[in-house]
Amino acid sequence: MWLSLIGIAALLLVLVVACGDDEEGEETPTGTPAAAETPTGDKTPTVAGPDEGITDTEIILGAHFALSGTMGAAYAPVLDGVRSYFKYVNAEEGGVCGREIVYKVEDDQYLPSGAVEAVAKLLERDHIFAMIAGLGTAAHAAVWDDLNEKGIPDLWIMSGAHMWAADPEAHPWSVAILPDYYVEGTIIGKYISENYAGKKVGFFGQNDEFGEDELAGLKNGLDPEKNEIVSEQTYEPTDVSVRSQVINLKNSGAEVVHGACIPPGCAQLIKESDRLGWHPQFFIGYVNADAMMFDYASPELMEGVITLQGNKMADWTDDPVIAEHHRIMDEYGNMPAGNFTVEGQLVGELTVEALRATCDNLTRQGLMDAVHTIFDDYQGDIGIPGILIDLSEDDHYGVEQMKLLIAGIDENGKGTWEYFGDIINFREQ
Amino acid sequence: MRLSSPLLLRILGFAFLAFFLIYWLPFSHALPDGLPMRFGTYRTIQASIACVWVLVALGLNILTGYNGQISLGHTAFVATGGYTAAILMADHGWPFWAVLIPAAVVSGALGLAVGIPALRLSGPYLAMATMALALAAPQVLKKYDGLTHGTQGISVRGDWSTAPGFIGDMVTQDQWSYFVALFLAVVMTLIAWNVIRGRVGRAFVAIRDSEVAAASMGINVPRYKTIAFAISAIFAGIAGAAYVQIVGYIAPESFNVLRSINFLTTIVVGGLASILGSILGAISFKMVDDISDFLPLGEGPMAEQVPWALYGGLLIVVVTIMPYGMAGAIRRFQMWLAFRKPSERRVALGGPALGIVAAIAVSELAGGSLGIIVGLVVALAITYSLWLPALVRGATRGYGRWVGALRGSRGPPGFVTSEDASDERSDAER
Amino acid sequence: MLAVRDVIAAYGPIVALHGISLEVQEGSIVTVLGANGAGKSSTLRAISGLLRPKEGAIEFEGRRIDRMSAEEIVALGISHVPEGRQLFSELTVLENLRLGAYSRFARAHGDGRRVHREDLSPLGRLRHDLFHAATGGIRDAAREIGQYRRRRRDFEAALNQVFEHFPILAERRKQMSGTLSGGEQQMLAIARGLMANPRLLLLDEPSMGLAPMVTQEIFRIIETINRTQGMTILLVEQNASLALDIAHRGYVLETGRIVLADTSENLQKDEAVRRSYLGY
Amino acid sequence: MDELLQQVAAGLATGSIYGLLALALVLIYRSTTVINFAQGEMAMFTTFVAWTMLHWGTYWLVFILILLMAGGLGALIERVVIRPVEGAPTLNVIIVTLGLFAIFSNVATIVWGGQPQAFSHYPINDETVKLGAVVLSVHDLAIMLFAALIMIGLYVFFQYTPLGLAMRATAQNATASRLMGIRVGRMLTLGWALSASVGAVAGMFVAPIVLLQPPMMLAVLLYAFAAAVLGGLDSPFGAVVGGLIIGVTESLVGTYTPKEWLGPEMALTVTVFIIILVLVIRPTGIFGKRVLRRV
Repeated sequence: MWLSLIGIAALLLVLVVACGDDEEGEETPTGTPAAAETPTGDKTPTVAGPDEGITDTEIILGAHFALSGTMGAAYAPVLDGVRSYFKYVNAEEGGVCGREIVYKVEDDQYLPSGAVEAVAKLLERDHIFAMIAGLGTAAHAAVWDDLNEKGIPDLWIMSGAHMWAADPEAHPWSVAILPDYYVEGTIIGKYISENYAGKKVGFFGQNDEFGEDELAGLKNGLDPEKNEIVSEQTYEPTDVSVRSQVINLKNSGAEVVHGACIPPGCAQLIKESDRLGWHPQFFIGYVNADAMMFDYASPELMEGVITLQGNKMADWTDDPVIAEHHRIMDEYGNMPAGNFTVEGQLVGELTVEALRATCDNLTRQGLMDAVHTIFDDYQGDIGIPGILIDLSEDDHYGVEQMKLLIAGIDENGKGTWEYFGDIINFREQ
Repeated sequence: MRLSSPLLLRILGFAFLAFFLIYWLPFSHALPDGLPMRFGTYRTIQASIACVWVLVALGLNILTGYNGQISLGHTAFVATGGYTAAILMADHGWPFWAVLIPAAVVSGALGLAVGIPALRLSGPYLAMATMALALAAPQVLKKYDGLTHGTQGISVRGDWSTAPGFIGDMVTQDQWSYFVALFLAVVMTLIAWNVIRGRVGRAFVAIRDSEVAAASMGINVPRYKTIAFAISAIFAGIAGAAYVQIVGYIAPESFNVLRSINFLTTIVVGGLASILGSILGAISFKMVDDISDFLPLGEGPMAEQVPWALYGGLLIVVVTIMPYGMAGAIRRFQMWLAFRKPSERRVALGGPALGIVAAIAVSELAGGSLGIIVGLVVALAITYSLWLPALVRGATRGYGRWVGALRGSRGPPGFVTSEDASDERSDAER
Repeated sequence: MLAVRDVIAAYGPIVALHGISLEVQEGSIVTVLGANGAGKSSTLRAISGLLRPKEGAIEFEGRRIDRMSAEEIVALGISHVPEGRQLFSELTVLENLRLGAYSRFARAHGDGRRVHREDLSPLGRLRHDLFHAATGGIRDAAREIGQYRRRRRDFEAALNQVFEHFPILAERRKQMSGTLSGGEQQMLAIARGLMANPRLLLLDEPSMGLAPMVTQEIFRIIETINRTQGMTILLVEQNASLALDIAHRGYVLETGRIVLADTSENLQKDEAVRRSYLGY
Repeated sequence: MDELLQQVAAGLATGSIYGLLALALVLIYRSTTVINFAQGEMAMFTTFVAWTMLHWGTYWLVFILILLMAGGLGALIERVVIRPVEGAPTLNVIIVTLGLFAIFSNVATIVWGGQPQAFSHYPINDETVKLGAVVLSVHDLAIMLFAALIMIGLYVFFQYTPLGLAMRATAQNATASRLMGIRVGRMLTLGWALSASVGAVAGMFVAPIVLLQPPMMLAVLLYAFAAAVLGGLDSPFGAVVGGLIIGVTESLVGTYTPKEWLGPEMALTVTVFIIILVLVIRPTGIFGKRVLRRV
């Protein structure tokens, strides 16, 4: 028995060694103790010390991200886009405010508990200044209260759930970047009622908050006089086949279908309906606005499918910004350029812009103030002209404007996404 | 009373453990500057979650290790306990201490309900049936969202979960959660101990070894098998409540089937039918997260995959060279020790104990991680000089098995088993 | 034909055989007598390769077999009918018999071409191991297919011969072997052993758990097989009087050692044997 | 009626995928009584290799090469990592397969990245066949054909060939098998090799449907496990039938149960509970052998 105890003790000692870098952190002069190190940090939400995460040479930023686990690796390109852009800024623009950007990313395996651990590690060990692009709805939901209580800027949340920016007063430190799924559903609903009045609508959605928000939005956007939802089908992201759902959609007589699905699911939706010889008008969520879709389902099948996006497409290599993005990814990145890496660069650019505006007052509050002030109808390089980002104290939605995209085929038989119609403002929905 | 050296060591061990768990681990920031404290919030949270896994592993080990019933559905029980706790706390304003009993009861009731059909199943059939629970749990939680808040999840923050009164002024929320989890882990370990040592535990083991023989001894086999499920689920339910207290949020995605399967890995690696094994398995499983800290992997997008690939390899090696888990390896070492001369034994045990004390002392005096490393090196040097022959023998033995297996059909499976088993048994008899 | 010399064998730390020596002449029935746990079964296991001797030598027709695997030994012509019969209870009688004949065909491709791993250089061994790992199953399969026709003919012949000895098995050929009576199971076990067309048959307690009438029937058949086919038989038995009746020679084992060795007539007359094993 | 037929056909098409991988699981279970949790990941891995090879080879050539390579991989795995734990408790072997799971899924992500890939160059995909109201693609028919062929092939192999008989014998009684001259180790290796090959077929057919990505076989594996258990773990026939039952059940539950409290969201849940119900009535699956218990 006592031997067992010593065994446990020895094991725990390994833990001691495992956190060797804690001391390194403590040895680095970090100025005044920060909120994370205040004993009663939970009782009174103290504003962070000005220097936490900022040294003479570095600005330390962090993120929790699903890097391993079953679903994780699919989103890695976003992260690689952010990271490559920061590397590029450090190497070619001399960093920000005379400091290098250090971007620390901790794996959360897409789990809430993993995110809690990851954030604790980032705050305490890496002494991050701000959270940039934390990924995943459930994972981020477990940590954002904590970040807000501690006063850590929680910028560009990588999830389109409705809640992030719904109440900026309750969560003043959290800023969303991805368009709201609910709003997306609304926009598509309105578009359907305007252009496909009288047609029956089918809904195909992932069985989680993504599908749920989109469906609620769709119902909100559809004009009940003009269109009726005849079938609501859900699928699990892990489903092997969605044919059963597609048959039900077809049999319901739907003529227009909105798919709240991620690329593999959407590709199946489109392929299966083709097999059934059924070709309704498809709308799919903006996560699918990527050239990869033409690989997943052929350009011929994709033709006419409508989605939304606000960024320049990764295959517009004639555009100087995208050409530059390809160069950045080639030189600093580990992954090929795609729309996910473009999104990553957008996040990187916004971060750098905000930090530049904060140089005189490099504090967390200062960063938030900058975020609230400089992004006033801001036109970024990445967004297509007219797509403006607007943030303020009481508006924490990042990208709120998008344009419709329709899939077409170019003269080489390759699939392309073409923007059409007016810019749609999410805020007005 | 004369203090014999093993007793002294035992007291020292307990004292160290208590010091480590109660003072060293959580209180890094609550104390004045200058004291060399090693741990902070991150380790505290990690340790808290390790406590939760310890709770689950204890329960699963009672079911699988002691009663021989396999379960791949324990996340369903954890989720049941967690959701019961979260709903009562967030929607009905119950304090944490009050939700423990309902969490245990609801989860235990589900365990009972599962235990009855499980009576007819065994082996992979039972594994499948229980896995079905883990598969179904997220769907059920999402579908009936009136109670469970559906895909939104439940956020549990506020007065229900914070420390009462004056304690709240002394510790942070994370530390408080840790003490709660630690307390639960300790209490439930003692309860598990009692269950196993008692009449019920003996019945479990008898049923595992032979249902027919157990029945002929007058043991009500169906009753005890169902009880095992219920007890196991109670442990998982309490773990779920502790999880909610620590993470402050629960959602259908909080647990998945893979996590369920990992629980099984935990207890096999730790040691089946061993309380110590459950604890070791859960802690070491938590430590896998730290593999990446030790490896110079850089920042490549795939850097995170390397540790998990290594983890897979490690799993294979550990299970191969330690067929009875970490607890079994320790037992083996104890056997080995029993045949040493007393002087050697003292060094072999005193070495690590001394090293640990030295490590604490040096680090307190000198500060920094240097002290701990020096202390550990001393301890390891003294100890390994004695363990070395045994280690080498163990390692080559493992290698021999590998070579023998590679060679082809020389090592007949049936026979290697019985030979090895008898080897193992005779070790135990000594 | 078979010579066992000073064999020491152990299960882990428990030594079962403390230096056994015995000989079996071609065409004879030799019996090994002894109480439970004397090491009778272990002796047979050592011969058939299931228990590897720690020391000593076992020779079969002048060739060392104590380092060979069980599969190689059965291919040489030693068939072991194990204690407790060890039938494939969920297979039919016929399938059990087919399995009994399995080794005949393993033998066909002979030892001549087989490379002995131990003879190779370390590098050669590694290559050999890897090659086996990669191709073993495929080669076996190819061989099976190649020799199908001849196998079939040989098998039919062996089957007819076995059914002559055990006509009841012919009736029950489609039945699951687990559903046979104890005596029939024992017959099947022996028949399965015979299907390998062995030169030496090792029988481990054929009388175990059987009614006296059945036992006598089985012993009668054993004797017939020996007489008509000239089959060499090494018989381990607790029922000493029956065994000595049919055997030419006998050994008496006690706690892993041979304490007596003589012809069966002499053993039947021996005072100690009569007292301990024959009961009169 | 048409709707019912369509749903049943959809369920059969999906179910035969489960059945295919379930066949692979059954092959290993029969010889070692172990559920190989790495089965799906091995299939995923070989499919990625096939995808790489497709850049320079024709589909059917690659298909055959991959079957052979998968067989080699299975044999190698059995020899190198499974054999050393041969005599250990079953749970240990299962943990080893979980270790393999982690290795394959993470190595595949490292080598090929986590992004889904289109499994193109695929010759039997787009055509459809109409049977009344039911539409099936050539791909579906190919899966069903392969599932049936492999099932029948395995049945013939186990029932009528000496090697198959030897494998069955090995699974029942290893010691007695050695006494028959069967190289037990080789039978186990062969079992793993066959199983990996069958798994590879499943992988090749799943990839065009769900896109080629490291987690693609995870759900298939769980369904296949359920299918194998439902059919009875030692029966190849049961594996395929189990897969079909699960596929059809899921389709029908998603379509015909009341949307308010069940519906497609609960299809998986209802299906697994039906499986549990079947198991409670027949504890070793529909076609599984009753275990004879001796004291």
